[in-house]
Amino acid sequence: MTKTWVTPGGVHPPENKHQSLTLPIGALPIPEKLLVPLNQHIGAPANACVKVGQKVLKGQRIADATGAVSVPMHAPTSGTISAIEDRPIAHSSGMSAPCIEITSDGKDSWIEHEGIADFEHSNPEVLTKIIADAGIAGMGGAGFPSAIKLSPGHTRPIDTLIVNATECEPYITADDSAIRERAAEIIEGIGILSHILGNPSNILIGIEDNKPEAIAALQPHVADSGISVVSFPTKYPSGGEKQLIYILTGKELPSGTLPADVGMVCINIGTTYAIKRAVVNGEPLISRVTTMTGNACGINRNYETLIGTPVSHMLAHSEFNEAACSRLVMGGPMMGFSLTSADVPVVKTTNCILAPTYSEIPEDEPAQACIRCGMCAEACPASLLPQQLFWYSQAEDHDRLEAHNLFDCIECGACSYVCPSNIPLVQHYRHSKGEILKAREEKVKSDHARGRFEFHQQRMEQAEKDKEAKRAARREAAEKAKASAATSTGEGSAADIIAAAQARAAAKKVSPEQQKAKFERSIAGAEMRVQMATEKLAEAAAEQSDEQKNILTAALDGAKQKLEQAQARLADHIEQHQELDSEQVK
Amino acid sequence: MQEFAIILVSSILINNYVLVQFLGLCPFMGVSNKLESAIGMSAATTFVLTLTAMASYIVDVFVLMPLGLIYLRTIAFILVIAAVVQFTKMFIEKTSPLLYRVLGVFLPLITTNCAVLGVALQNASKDLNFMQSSLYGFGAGAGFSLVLIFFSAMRERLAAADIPAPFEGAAIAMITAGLMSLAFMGFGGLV
Amino acid sequence: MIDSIAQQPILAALIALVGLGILFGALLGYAAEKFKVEGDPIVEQIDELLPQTQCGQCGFPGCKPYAESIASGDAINKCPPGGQSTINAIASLLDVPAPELDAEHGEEADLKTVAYIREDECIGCTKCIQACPVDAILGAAKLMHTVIADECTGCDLCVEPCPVDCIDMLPVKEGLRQWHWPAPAKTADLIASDRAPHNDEGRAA
Amino acid sequence: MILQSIRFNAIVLAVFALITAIILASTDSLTRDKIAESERKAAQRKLLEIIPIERHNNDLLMDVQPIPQRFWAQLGLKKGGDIHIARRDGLPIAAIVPALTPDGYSGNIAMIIGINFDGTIAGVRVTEHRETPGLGDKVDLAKSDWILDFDGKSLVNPEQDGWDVKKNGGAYDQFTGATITPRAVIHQIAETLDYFSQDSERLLAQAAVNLERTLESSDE
Amino acid sequence: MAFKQITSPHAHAAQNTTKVMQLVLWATLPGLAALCIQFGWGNLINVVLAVVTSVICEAAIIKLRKRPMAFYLRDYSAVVTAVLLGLALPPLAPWWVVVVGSMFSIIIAKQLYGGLGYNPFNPAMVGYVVLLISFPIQMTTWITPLALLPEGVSHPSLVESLGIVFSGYSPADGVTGATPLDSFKHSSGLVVDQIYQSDPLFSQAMFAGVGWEWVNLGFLAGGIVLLATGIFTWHGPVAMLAAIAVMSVIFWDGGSSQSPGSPLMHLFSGASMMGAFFILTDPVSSAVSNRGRLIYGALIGVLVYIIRAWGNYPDAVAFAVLLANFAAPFIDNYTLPRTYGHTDRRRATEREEDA
Amino acid sequence: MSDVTASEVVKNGLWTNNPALVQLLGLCPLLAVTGSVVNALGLGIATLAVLVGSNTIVSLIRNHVSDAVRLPAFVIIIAAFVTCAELLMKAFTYDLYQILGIFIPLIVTNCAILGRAEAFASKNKVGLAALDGFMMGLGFLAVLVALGAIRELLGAGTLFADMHLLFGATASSWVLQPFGENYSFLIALLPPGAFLVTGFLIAIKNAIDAVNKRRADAQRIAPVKGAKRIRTTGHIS
Ligand SMILES: Cc1cc2nc3c(=O)[nH]c(=O)nc-3n(C[C@H](O)[C@H](O)[C@H](O)COP(=O)(O)O)c2cc1C
Ligand SMILES: Cc1cc2nc3c(=O)[nH]c(=O)nc-3n(C[C@H](O)[C@H](O)[C@H](O)COP(=O)(O)O)c2cc1C
Ligand SMILES: Cc1cc2nc3c(=O)[nH]c(=O)nc-3n(C[C@H](O)[C@H](O)[C@H](O)COP(=O)(O)O)c2cc1C
Ligand SMILES: Cc1cc2nc3c(=O)[nH]c(=O)nc-3n(C[C@H](O)[C@H](O)[C@H](O)CO)c2cc1C
Ligand code: SF4
Ligand code: SF4
Ligand code: SF4
Ligand code: SF4
Ligand code: FES
Repeated sequence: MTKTWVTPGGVHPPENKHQSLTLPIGALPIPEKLLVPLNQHIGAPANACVKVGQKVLKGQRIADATGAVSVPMHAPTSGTISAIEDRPIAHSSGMSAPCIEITSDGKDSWIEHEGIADFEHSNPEVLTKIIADAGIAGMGGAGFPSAIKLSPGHTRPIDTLIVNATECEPYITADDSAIRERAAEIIEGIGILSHILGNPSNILIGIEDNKPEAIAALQPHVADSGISVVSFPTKYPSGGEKQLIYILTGKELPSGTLPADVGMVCINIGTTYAIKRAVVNGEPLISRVTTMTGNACGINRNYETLIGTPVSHMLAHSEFNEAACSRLVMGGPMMGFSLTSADVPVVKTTNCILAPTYSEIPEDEPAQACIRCGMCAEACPASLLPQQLFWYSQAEDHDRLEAHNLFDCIECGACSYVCPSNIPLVQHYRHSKGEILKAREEKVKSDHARGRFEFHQQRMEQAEKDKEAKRAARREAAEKAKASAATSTGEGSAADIIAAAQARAAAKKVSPEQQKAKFERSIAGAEMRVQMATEKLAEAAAEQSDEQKNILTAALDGAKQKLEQAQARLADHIEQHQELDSEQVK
Repeated sequence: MQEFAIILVSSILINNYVLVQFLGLCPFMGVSNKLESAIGMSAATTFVLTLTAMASYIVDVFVLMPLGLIYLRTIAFILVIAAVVQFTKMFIEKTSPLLYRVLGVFLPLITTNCAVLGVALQNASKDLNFMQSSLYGFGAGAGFSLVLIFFSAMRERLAAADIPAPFEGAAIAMITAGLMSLAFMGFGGLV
Repeated sequence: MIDSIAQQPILAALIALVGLGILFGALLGYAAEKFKVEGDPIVEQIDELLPQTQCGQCGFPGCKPYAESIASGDAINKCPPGGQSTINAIASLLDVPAPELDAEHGEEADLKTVAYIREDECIGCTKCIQACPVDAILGAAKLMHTVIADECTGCDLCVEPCPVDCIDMLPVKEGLRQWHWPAPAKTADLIASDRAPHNDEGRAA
Repeated sequence: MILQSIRFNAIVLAVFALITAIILASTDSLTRDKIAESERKAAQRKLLEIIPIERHNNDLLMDVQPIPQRFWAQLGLKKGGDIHIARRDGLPIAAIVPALTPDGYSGNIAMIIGINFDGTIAGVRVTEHRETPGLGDKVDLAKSDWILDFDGKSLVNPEQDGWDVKKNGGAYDQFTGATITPRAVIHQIAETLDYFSQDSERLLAQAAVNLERTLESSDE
Repeated sequence: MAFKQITSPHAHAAQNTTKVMQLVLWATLPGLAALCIQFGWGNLINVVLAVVTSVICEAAIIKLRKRPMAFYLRDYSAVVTAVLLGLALPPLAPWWVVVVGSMFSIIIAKQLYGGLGYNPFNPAMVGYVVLLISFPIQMTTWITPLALLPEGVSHPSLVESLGIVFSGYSPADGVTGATPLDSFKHSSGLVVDQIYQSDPLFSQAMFAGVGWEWVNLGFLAGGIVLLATGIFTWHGPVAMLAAIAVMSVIFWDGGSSQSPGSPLMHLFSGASMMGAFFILTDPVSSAVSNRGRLIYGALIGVLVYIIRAWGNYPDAVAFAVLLANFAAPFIDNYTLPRTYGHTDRRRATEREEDA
Repeated sequence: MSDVTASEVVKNGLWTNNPALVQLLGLCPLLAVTGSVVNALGLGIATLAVLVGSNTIVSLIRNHVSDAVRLPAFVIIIAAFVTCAELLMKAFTYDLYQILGIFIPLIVTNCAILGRAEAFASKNKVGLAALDGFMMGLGFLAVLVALGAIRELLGAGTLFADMHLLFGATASSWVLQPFGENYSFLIALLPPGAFLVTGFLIAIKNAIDAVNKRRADAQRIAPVKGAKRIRTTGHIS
């Protein structure tokens, strides 16, 4: 029995895990159409590398990773690309984002692939590359690209590998059933990880004590492998990365740091399975275990689900009763988000589809006033004061929110769960976090705008001064001319007029040097614009917004033209003057 | 020793200048929106109060009384207060620019804080000695600070309350102050 | 000496008050010279809070001048782009009650907008470039112009000068990255009727 | 520069001070007598309530004798005090004795007790107290007539045991809900009467001396 | 297929505010029963009268504010306030005393701040203190406990009680008397043992004061039930009772004539237990964090003792609670718990320096 | 500032910018001495007199003092007036003086007075300044008396008691006692009552203002939105 530590707070919602564990992991028929969102996780969206109408094979790469924090996408089955366009995706906002639609050909034929059987002798970097190319993103939570977690360059060596098999959310049994049926492969995956990380001294599989079968399934495989299976009392949210680290090691992750900073890596147990498949079998991540549960479904069980399977397809094969369903949740009842449409596809982080009835999860009661009873503070695993956060969130007092460590809230929902007044606390926090981040962003922007405005003002002032100087020069010239005209001729109005006109012309005629300087200035200006536009364009390219790119390309062209023009004019000018000069010399 | 303790308890709690004697209410209402400013105001007021209590004692005993000019107390004390405030301002500015940035804006306000003049006048009419006068001054300041700081913390909390429209702002602040002074009545009879 | 003065009430009063007056006047005179008021840091702080849209809706040529005006006592409710949140922030900074936005200066927009030039209509007259306070428009005479969306503050100062009306203020598209949860509805607004929403078990049947 | 500023400002303020001083000093000299008169009247009023102007013809405020220190404790006085003597045509008829009881509900109750030289009470007034409004403050004449019950009473009327509230078997009413305040007052009055019985002769003697002295000084 | 967009978490515990309030109401029953047994029908009448007035006031204000009435009335908070006020008032107080107190509680102390959850001061205690200050006679007329009634006299029957409350008859002789704390306070000059012997309130008691000890035990029992059901944490009540005990031990003074009384007497007299478990636990107006509640409770305990021992008021729970309410927001600013991942506790006024 | 009209000054003082209810100045006497109408009236009249006097003089000398000594000079002027008032009250209404006690000299620090001197009198002509002083004083007096009346009525059940302190012996009979002899509701007379009643007065004023505003809004044509915009980038050629 390894020592475990106890986190503060936490709640014990009814587990409801037995329903989906009666049957083994099943498989669904291949849906007619699969929808692979390019934006599956926190990082940058992937970049489609196929065209509409193109035929693809199962496991074929259909989108490339862009930028550092990004993973590629693969075709979950063989078929034809039937669309690349915006579709509603699995996101709390219910918004649409670019997706690749594949119309299945029903053959499900694999692209050629090959794994490395003896990974022990491979270079960790090669393995990491394989994991990256297999499109593996964390399957336990935020969907962070796993390869990055594993890649070297950590500030300190990794001495602890934590495998997260907690699955503390009610209803979800994806990890549990995967362990029961695939323990050997999972352990092999952990072996790969251990190899990549340079054999960390501690390898811990953290699992709640409500999964005795899973623990039993793991035990035979970990015997003298250096891996310990640590079980601890069931409590939500033990599975949170920070909480799990504390439970298993007694160390807290300092606020604002990553596990890697304290020499740890925490990875979901489903992810280890995917890593094994990728390295040993050469299969990219195109399917995952997803729990289909809730009383609005006649069949509750786990499925090996292809990424891109529309939720409606899963429901259709689970005796779904829409009328009875109070809400459709992707994820568990504590952290999952509601889906506004059943057409959204399963993604790499989808561990559960929950379709509860009204009696299971009734509609939310309207919130009553917070009575500051403190039940939320008792439940908070991060030792925050949720009621104060809520209060200041209502008052929109951002300073106080930050002083109360709003950003250490892991949004676990334990506080809302216990709140007797039914206050949607987590939504308040999410809103406030969003507002604060937005305000920070706007602050940066407005500082930038201030700089630009000040620069603009300076420029205008300078221009005004130049103009004023010019005007003064002109006036002077005119006066001089007048004076000379008056003294020289004295009579004869025609002569006067001519002289005045000449003087004006002389005044207007800027000296060649001035003229040249002006041209040079405009060239410098144009050059600056070109440079600016180029930079913007590069940035936009990185961010993949086509519309903006088009605009900017046009702008760049314009700026370039202007530059050319200016240069041409300068050249003309110089030529002329050389002519003039030579004439004068003559 | 006990006498000093009694003076302090009496001036801070039982005869609290703000809630019981009704002195210094304008800054109490005006500078209690933010805890930070309340703390600054408190520090500045306590300092000035103590100093004025001392200075006005000196003026009273060594100038006004011998000359038989008791009726000039008001005008003499107000001059003393203005001078002390000015002096404090200069002094702080010179010695601690940081403190000056915090307290500076509050200093001029103190001139018209009637608690300051009130303490000077009360001390004079009570025939206290120098030590007692200074203690009363300090106690008055401490009492003022105590309620001002607590009050501002409370007002900050009220910022998110669902107060009926006509009562928002000054009205609810008054009512809160009323309930506070209700609570302070509990100290009656302590000494 | 003191006694003899005390005998003369008027004289005594004169001496006491004039003495204090001189002392005090001297002190203040000294202070007035010694501690002249320097630059006002409050202006910077106010300017920090203003949105820097530089749109001139407040009646001042830019945010900084308005900040200066506020520091010297102007109303704080004249900046529509900043809206109520900016007013609140300034009110909190200055410790004054927060007024509502003065409608004479415009209304707070729900959506942030940026300028967009319909390029095929643009005749390249450069007027918009001159109008833009933050140099966010690119282009050259007789050539098509374009707005760098990232730089545009949405002040819409370029719209009016355009002779061919080819500039639109388009709302900034909110993407997944910008989206965040809205604040939950207030209960008082939520329940229109006296009855709380029922638990519709019936629908399950 | 600094000197100039100092001088200028000093002069301005001094001018102000000058003008105000003149105005104030003249107002003061105009109102001084009137104020003194008012103050005197106010101070006299309580005394006059006990021994009305018809009964005496001396200046109560001026005709005082200090209380000997050995009686301070009995009268509850910490710093001693003065007894005012009322006379009619030079003859002492009554004394007004200050007394204080610490046994009030909330702290000290100060009073003055007028005692005729025959040992009966001429009148009692509470001058200072902090008793609960609505309860104990009925000892104040402004709130209730209770205090008038003592007029004409003496150490023998009622008897010794009678100097208590009815609840404790005495002769005087308590107030509804408040026994402590009246009890304290009653006890202190009894104490004061007791003191007077011990000290009245000395007072009379001293009064005669005082009278002589004043006559002498007025003769001069 | 379209579904609602609802924020997580989707599951909720069964607890709700209405149930919390109802539980508090149930928990007052032992105390109420003890009061009725010891002092007759008076408190029951108080409670009923206060509840009726409070609910009417609450409904009227909600109506004025054009808010949904049933929704707000359903939270039972006005009833809790009323019941606690009714329990605190002296039995057989005239009806208008109860009505004025309830109106003050609900309208001024609660609804002016926006109703449930927003009031910075404990409404029931505001009502109580206003009454105590305004009507000292009515508020200090207590009933003699059952055991001390003179031979042949009993507490008025329900009908008689109603008559007393509504038409102002005065109770029969011997039925009113002082409370132990009151009695103790005014037996100056006697050493404690003498008081215990001479005053039947103490001499016939088991350990604190006749009748009152039962009432306090009643509230203690109810309070322990609430503690066990997790309605509040132990911090506030324990801190308060401990502070009272410590203070009375320190100043026990060997039972001399200066002694303000024994710890047992202070813990089981007056409103000590009711205060500890029902009043200072009012979540709305107390400090929020556990550490804050420790300070808050201790502050109340100390203040109760100080005012009892040296102040004007024999029982000081109401004042102490209001004073601590006043300090609570300030306490809150400095008693934040240490958040996961931070080495230090933060102050609420701290600004982000590096942001 | 010089563009204010006399009618605006009147309205400002009495309602819109009432020193007690809106500016929250002069609170100490406002709360401390309003236990009865007579006290309120006494202090209110004294304050009014001082306000008119100081505003007038300040306005007269406004161009002759330097910035450095402006405040102290004003303070001296105010203090002089207050001392005069104090001496006069002492001489002629001694009992009232005793009751109002320290609050007479404290008129000096009544923020409303210095506030008006600073904000108005030092910037306006004598006539207007005097009017402003009068109106502000009247506004203050009105609130004082209203508070005094409410508190006296609620607390002691009387109205116009002890008026002889101010108006001589005949006034003793003015007292009204609508609730009968034994009525008392002490809280209204004690400090908490002062705060609470003031709070309610402010709320009532707010409510009236809100109704007026709604009515005015319904009638007025909305101002041109964004009418006051200017160009930040100068002329466009
Ligand atoms: C913005 C962001 C950046 C991250 N950067 C790293 C990183 O550089 N190295 C790393 O090992 N993990 C990194 N992580 C992964 C986290 O350590 C964590 O495992 C991941 O967020 C999953 O968290 P969850 O599912 O508990 O929410 C990052 C996560 C986020 C959200
Ligand atoms: C409240 C909360 C509960 C979580 N519960 C689990 C869990 O039960 N199992 C799990 O694997 N990850 C859970 N996570 C996500 C983990 O924090 C962490 O992101 C994940 O284990 C990292 O592994 P991955 O990168 O392979 O997904 C939870 C996160 C939060 C915030
Ligand atoms: C708030 C309060 C104020 C009191 N004020 C007084 C008071 O001023 N005078 C007094 O004699 N008793 C006062 N009492 C004491 C009680 O009324 C006490 O019960 C009574 O004096 C005891 O007398 P009894 O023998 O008539 O019951 C006060 C009690 C309380 C609670
Ligand atoms: C444990 C507990 C104690 C309470 N104590 C009080 C109390 O002392 N006084 C009161 O008015 N309301 C009390 N309430 C009810 C409720 O919190 C009160 O009405 C709110 O203060 C009104 O906003 C209590 C509620 C609970 C749950
Ligand atoms: S649990 Fe709910 S009602 Fe209780 S303090 Fe927390 S937010 Fe408020
Ligand atoms: S959601 Fe945040 S505040 Fe609420 S319990 Fe979880 S960590 Fe704590
Ligand atoms: S209205 Fe606001 S954003 Fe526009 S210029 Fe003025 S301060 Fe800046
Ligand atoms: S003002 Fe209009 S037409 Fe002129 S350059 Fe700008 S966009 Fe083109
Ligand atoms: S009148 Fe303003 S502080 Fe007292």
